[in-house]
Amino acid sequence: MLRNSRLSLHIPEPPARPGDRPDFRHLDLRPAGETRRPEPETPAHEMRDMPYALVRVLDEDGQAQGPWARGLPPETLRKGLEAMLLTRAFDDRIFRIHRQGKTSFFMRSTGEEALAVAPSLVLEPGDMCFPTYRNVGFLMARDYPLLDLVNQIFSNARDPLKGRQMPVLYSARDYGFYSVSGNLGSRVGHAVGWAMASAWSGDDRIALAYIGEGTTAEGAVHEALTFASVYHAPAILAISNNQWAISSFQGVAGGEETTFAARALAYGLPGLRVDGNDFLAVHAAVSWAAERARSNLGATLIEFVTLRIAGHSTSDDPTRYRPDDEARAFPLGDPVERLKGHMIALGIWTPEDHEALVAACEERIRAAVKQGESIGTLGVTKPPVGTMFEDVFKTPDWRQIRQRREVEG
Amino acid sequence: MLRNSRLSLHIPEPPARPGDRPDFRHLDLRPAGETRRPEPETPAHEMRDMPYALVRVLDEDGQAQGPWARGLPPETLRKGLEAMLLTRAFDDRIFRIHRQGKTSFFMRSTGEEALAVAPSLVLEPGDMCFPTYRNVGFLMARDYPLLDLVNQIFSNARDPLKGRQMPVLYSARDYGFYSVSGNLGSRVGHAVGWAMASAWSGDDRIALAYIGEGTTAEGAVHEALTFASVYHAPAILAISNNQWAISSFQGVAGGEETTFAARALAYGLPGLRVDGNDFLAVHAAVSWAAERARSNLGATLIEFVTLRIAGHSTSDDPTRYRPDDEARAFPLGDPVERLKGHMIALGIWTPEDHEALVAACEERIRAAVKQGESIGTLGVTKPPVGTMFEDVFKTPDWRQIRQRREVEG
Amino acid sequence: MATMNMIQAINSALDVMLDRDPKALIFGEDVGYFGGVFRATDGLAAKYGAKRCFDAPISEGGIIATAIGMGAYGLRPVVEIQFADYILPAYDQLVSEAARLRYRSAGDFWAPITVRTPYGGGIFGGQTHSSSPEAIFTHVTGLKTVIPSTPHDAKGLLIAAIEEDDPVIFLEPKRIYQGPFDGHPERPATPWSQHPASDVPEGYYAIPLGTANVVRAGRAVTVLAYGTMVHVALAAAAETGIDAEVIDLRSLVPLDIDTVTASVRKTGRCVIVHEASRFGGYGAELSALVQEECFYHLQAPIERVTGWDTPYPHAFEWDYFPGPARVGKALKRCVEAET
Amino acid sequence: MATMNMIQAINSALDVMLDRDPKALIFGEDVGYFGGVFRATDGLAAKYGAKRCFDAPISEGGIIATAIGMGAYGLRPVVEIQFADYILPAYDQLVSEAARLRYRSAGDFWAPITVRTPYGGGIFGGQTHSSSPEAIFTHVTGLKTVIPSTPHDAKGLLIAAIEEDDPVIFLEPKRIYQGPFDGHPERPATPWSQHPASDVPEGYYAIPLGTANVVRAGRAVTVLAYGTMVHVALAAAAETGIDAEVIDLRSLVPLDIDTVTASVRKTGRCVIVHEASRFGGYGAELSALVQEECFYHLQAPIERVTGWDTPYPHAFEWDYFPGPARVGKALKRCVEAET
Ligand SMILES: Cc1ncc(C[n+]2csc(CCOP(=O)(O)OP(=O)(O)O)c2C)c(N)n1
Ligand SMILES: Cc1ncc(C[n+]2csc(CCOP(=O)(O)OP(=O)(O)O)c2C)c(N)n1
Ligand SMILES: [Mg+2]
Ligand SMILES: [Mg+2]
Repeated sequence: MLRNSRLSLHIPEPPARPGDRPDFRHLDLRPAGETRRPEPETPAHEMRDMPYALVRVLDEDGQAQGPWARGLPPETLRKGLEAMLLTRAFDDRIFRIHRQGKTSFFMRSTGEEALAVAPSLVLEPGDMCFPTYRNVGFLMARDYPLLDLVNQIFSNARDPLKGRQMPVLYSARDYGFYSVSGNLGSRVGHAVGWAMASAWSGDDRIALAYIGEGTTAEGAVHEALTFASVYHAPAILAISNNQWAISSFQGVAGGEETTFAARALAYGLPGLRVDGNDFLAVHAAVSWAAERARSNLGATLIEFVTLRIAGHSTSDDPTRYRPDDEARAFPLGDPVERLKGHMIALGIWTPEDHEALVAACEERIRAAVKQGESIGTLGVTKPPVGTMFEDVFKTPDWRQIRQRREVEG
Repeated sequence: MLRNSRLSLHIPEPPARPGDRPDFRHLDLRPAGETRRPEPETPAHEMRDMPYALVRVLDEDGQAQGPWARGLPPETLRKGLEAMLLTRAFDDRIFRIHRQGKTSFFMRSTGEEALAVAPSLVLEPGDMCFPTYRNVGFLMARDYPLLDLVNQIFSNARDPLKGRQMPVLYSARDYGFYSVSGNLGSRVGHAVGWAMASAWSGDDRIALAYIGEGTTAEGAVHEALTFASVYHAPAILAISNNQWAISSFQGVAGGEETTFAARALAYGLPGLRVDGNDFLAVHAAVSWAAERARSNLGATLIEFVTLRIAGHSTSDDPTRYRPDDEARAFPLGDPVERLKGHMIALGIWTPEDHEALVAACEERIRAAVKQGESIGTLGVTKPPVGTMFEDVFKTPDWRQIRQRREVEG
Repeated sequence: MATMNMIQAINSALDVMLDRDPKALIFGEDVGYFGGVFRATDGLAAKYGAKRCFDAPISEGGIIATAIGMGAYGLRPVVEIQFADYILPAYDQLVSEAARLRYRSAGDFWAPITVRTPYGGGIFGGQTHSSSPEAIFTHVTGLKTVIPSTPHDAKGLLIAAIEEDDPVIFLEPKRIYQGPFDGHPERPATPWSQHPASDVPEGYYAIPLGTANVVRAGRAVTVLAYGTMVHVALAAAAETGIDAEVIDLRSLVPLDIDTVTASVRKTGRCVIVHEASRFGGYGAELSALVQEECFYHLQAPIERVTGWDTPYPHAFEWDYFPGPARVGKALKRCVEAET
Repeated sequence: MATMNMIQAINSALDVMLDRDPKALIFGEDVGYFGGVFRATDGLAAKYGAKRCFDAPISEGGIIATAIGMGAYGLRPVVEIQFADYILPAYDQLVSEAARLRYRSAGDFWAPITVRTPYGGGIFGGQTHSSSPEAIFTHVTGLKTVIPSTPHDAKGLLIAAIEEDDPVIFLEPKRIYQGPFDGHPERPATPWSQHPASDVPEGYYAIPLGTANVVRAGRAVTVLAYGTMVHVALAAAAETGIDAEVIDLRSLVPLDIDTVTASVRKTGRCVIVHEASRFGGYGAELSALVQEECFYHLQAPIERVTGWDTPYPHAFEWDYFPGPARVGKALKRCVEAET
């Protein structure tokens, strides 16, 4: 008989706080190449071990290992590296621009570039990504015009979103990038509905939705997974477990008890746990899930293990709640460095190539920002004021018409 | 390469519709006694097989089998049988009373009596059950006054809920029975919060929440499970998988893809799949989970496999959507008959005892209904009209005061 | 033309739209094989196949989210929420997503969804099957809200709602599914067949959203109502003999402000009737608007006759419901008020 | 007495209540170790331990449900929703559960919870960090809704809210966390320290819910406002030189109807100001009530100055925000209107 007479409440605490040494022992890592790769057509119930494993391809020496190494063409690697570098250059530049008061807000994805960039190269033009605010890499990999990003961030006269959204909450239908919103988790269900609509229509388009590990706690995520499971939606649901949700460590979302990939088991879906800083592993896992989806085998849930290196946003001060050298201590390293190392190991890349590419990316961002600035930073220019009454409905009703008149004077 | 060129949408269909032969092959049954019983202190991750097994104790011959057979005292068996019979007599009587127009609505739990009655005998007085509309057996096992139930159903002048609730939506704090509401799934989180409060307070009280398998799709259920997992709430979350949610078979809630007990794995919780028509298995499983909870080992999720024998409610006509002889074909039988058979096999019960008990239960119900009728059926008597303005707030504000005055004239 | 009750008219609208628009589809709890707990989708799965009309998990948030995603893809989903009381778990989806998608994406994406749901009391549904939540939708910029009061309007308005490229909340007054209800529960129920508005064309027709219907012309006082309360208002006018002009708003958003203000300017008096609880109800907006637009024409205080500021209590159905006696009293007070 | 800004005053109220009531506890997203994204719970976890103030999963519905369960057990939970925009996933819990638990169980159970959440615009938060959702709560029978406009009131009202045995939605106007804001973004920000209401007692005091505050006595017109808009209304009065009586409602439910009606009966004119979008906003109820209670005293149409009927657009912050110019115009129109 175990029973105590008095209960007590368990309140999760992260392994390290400011001043402590970073501690990632809970990650339960495996060497690259160790985790099996079931054939994509394997029934989900024969893969119940997968959420507890870890799909990794790149080893410490930059070599691709094991069954998930699929031999990507050099162009794909180069394109991926470039998009990651572009993302990083963009993040750094806009972060500084924000400090100058030229916009209201910004969020970086530093350290998580691979998990947005690689899937962008896996998905096809007709597919749709349902991103979070931390997935701009997806657009970078698809050559979305940098100037449009900058204009959105400045909410200026040429902002493609007409000044209506906070920075980072992009929308780019033509690039397969669904409207981001500040609300967490509320668009995963749209991804599932969108994917169901594709299947319903007899099309072959698939959806990819992202959420953070903190967001997995939202009821909307469960509802989306339920629909994905019940109707076999051709969708991929990606969880970026970057260890933090603002100041809350992943244990507050349930990460002390099991992996986030194990959420898949609740729905009879395949669940993969993947090294999110390993471009090749991300690419391979998403390709595998995409193949299942396109083969009418339904949805896959993927947890990407990664680290949010930067603060949550420009409003955040991470030194208040976490050790400041986590990035250095993180055992999965940096996705850019790892892909670079692999390409060098393959002999298709040199440190000089890399430096040149970094410089080129920085220059492209600098030029785009400059051009955006000339159009106007926040508050300097903006779309005509009357446009704020448009798109509430397809056709404004008398309220928007009257109010617009009042504003336009 | 698997990939099809065209997708199609999977829309779940039950194995049998009216006119078809009932089909329960999907249940994946195991013989009684076969499933292992881990010690209650076993870490959850060592019990990941349990959601796919089936805890059963009573075999076809009424014998208790295997490690979950715990040798309950005869008084417990007798009490359980009586509460189940009382529930059934009550359900039948009120169902008929509703046909006579004496109340507005009613719901029966026929076939599911064991899963409400046995846990009621496991829980202690300070514990709290967060029931659904199908758990009146819990109150029957605790000798809740039958007249109070009847008065609630008639919304008459002595209705303990003052005429405010539809029939069946009881509340009985002193009996450890939380306020039922029509909304599905929205009180599981209360159970978790209540259990957390007990642990927070250093008390030893635990909570038991019920939902139907259809209700598992609600986001609120996921949120509750997340909190239960994160804070190790001393709670038991019971899913009555009675195969139907009004007209939707359990596949519409995800039951085609995996078991409902497997939801536990998403949260790193232990999950048990239990024969819900086996009084001994229900008792043993809930005792096991209660021991974990009281030992500060947190929450357990239990799926009870059972069958909704009656229609969903008095508003329902199940012949429209399911074969009418499902009850006979259901491989887990009838909980009353099975417990009766066991007691007879044990030699502590006879068919004559049984008949006498059935008659006694019916008589008690008849008497209570008669007494309730003499107080008043729906619309014949009711609490004073002004009371409808009470309990909106602890103290009415000017609106309720003015409006009450207007009504009282 | 056929004689239809409101459920049949709704069923017919759905039938017409499934037939006309290959991108239209229906889903919701129990709407597939079974045809819905109120039978609104009866026969549609059999006629068009499960793909066009199927059961959904019990997950109102999931239903709306799925519909939005499908709408963004290019389909035209019509979903049922089994009772309006149970739409609340989907409130975030409706407000933060459906209502704002077009705006925030600057027209990149939109949500052409229709959400049908039975609402209102009068059926002894207690606090969880009786509520009238229109005000929590009408306040939300980006949602349209429609409430029919007859079979004829139900069909025409539902077709218009489905054709809308904006999200529409279509609230169905379940008390009058089978027949008009004048607020006298003690009298025998009348079926729709005895009411002219049960003459419903079998094919396609649409009643544009934003057009109110003057169901009784009058000079003494304007009554603004919708849903079940239109019939109660008419009964109150008849019983008091007051020459009321009764306006059935039909669409709460967009509101037919011109019809409302023209009438009040004519009568100089206004009574607003709804079943939802009073404080902050849709009637408050109507009152504020009428006051703003017609201040100099008003000869008496605008009155609101509504449900009380309590939940809807099971045993007190007819004490809560704003029946013809209460409406009649307000009409009298209003026409007798001195300027 | 200490000088506090609004965040400090809120922090102080929480501190006082954790100290006084051993059953009080705080949880919410990021409120524990970190002290909240707006720092309202700064230092409380350190002072009282994680048990009294801890982080919750990102699950607003789960937060409210957990709080209700704890409240039913006998604790007194005070939860934070990080932004009012994100309270919507918990709307069902608030409306169907918290607001109705006492009523439906005939007093068996109740939900003594306080839900704090920053709301409103003026901070370039765009459509997901700016909304003013008060009207979706004030319509709900069984919820109380409170909005402070100064540090002093924030502390006294929050203490009263926590002590309530009914659920209270405590909306914090985040634009004025650091200083009063008169609606002139072009002027340098003033800190609270220059405002008398930043004098805040360090210990316990409660301001009873349901008492409005006449922050400026006047005879020409009554202005009804709350939160940030109180300061804007005062600025508009000063700038127009109109002798406005400005009433800070402080508690929307329960509403201090007597103070409101007494003032309007005196001035004969009324302007209602809020930041939420107009249609169906709380201002509609105020307008309806004032009209009902003061019809014969009204000398001009009641005006509403509010946010537009659009989402809150990022770049158009100051076009959307109902600033002193718009309020001033309405005041002029109102006092100049002929009877
Ligand atoms: C519904 C909702 N609740 C709360 C917030 C406030 N919020 C913004 S980001 C964030 C943390 C998200 O963490 P996670 O999901 O792990 O994503 P990450 O930022 O780490 O990428 C929170 C709580 C929000 N935006 N939406
Ligand atoms: C939030 C909500 N959605 C929908 C309903 C309507 N409804 C009442 S019971 C029911 C079926 C519930 O099925 P299940 O959870 O399996 O429980 P069972 O009735 O089988 O015991 C539905 C859909 C409701 N009451 N609440
Ligand atoms: Mg994160
Ligand atoms: Mg069921």
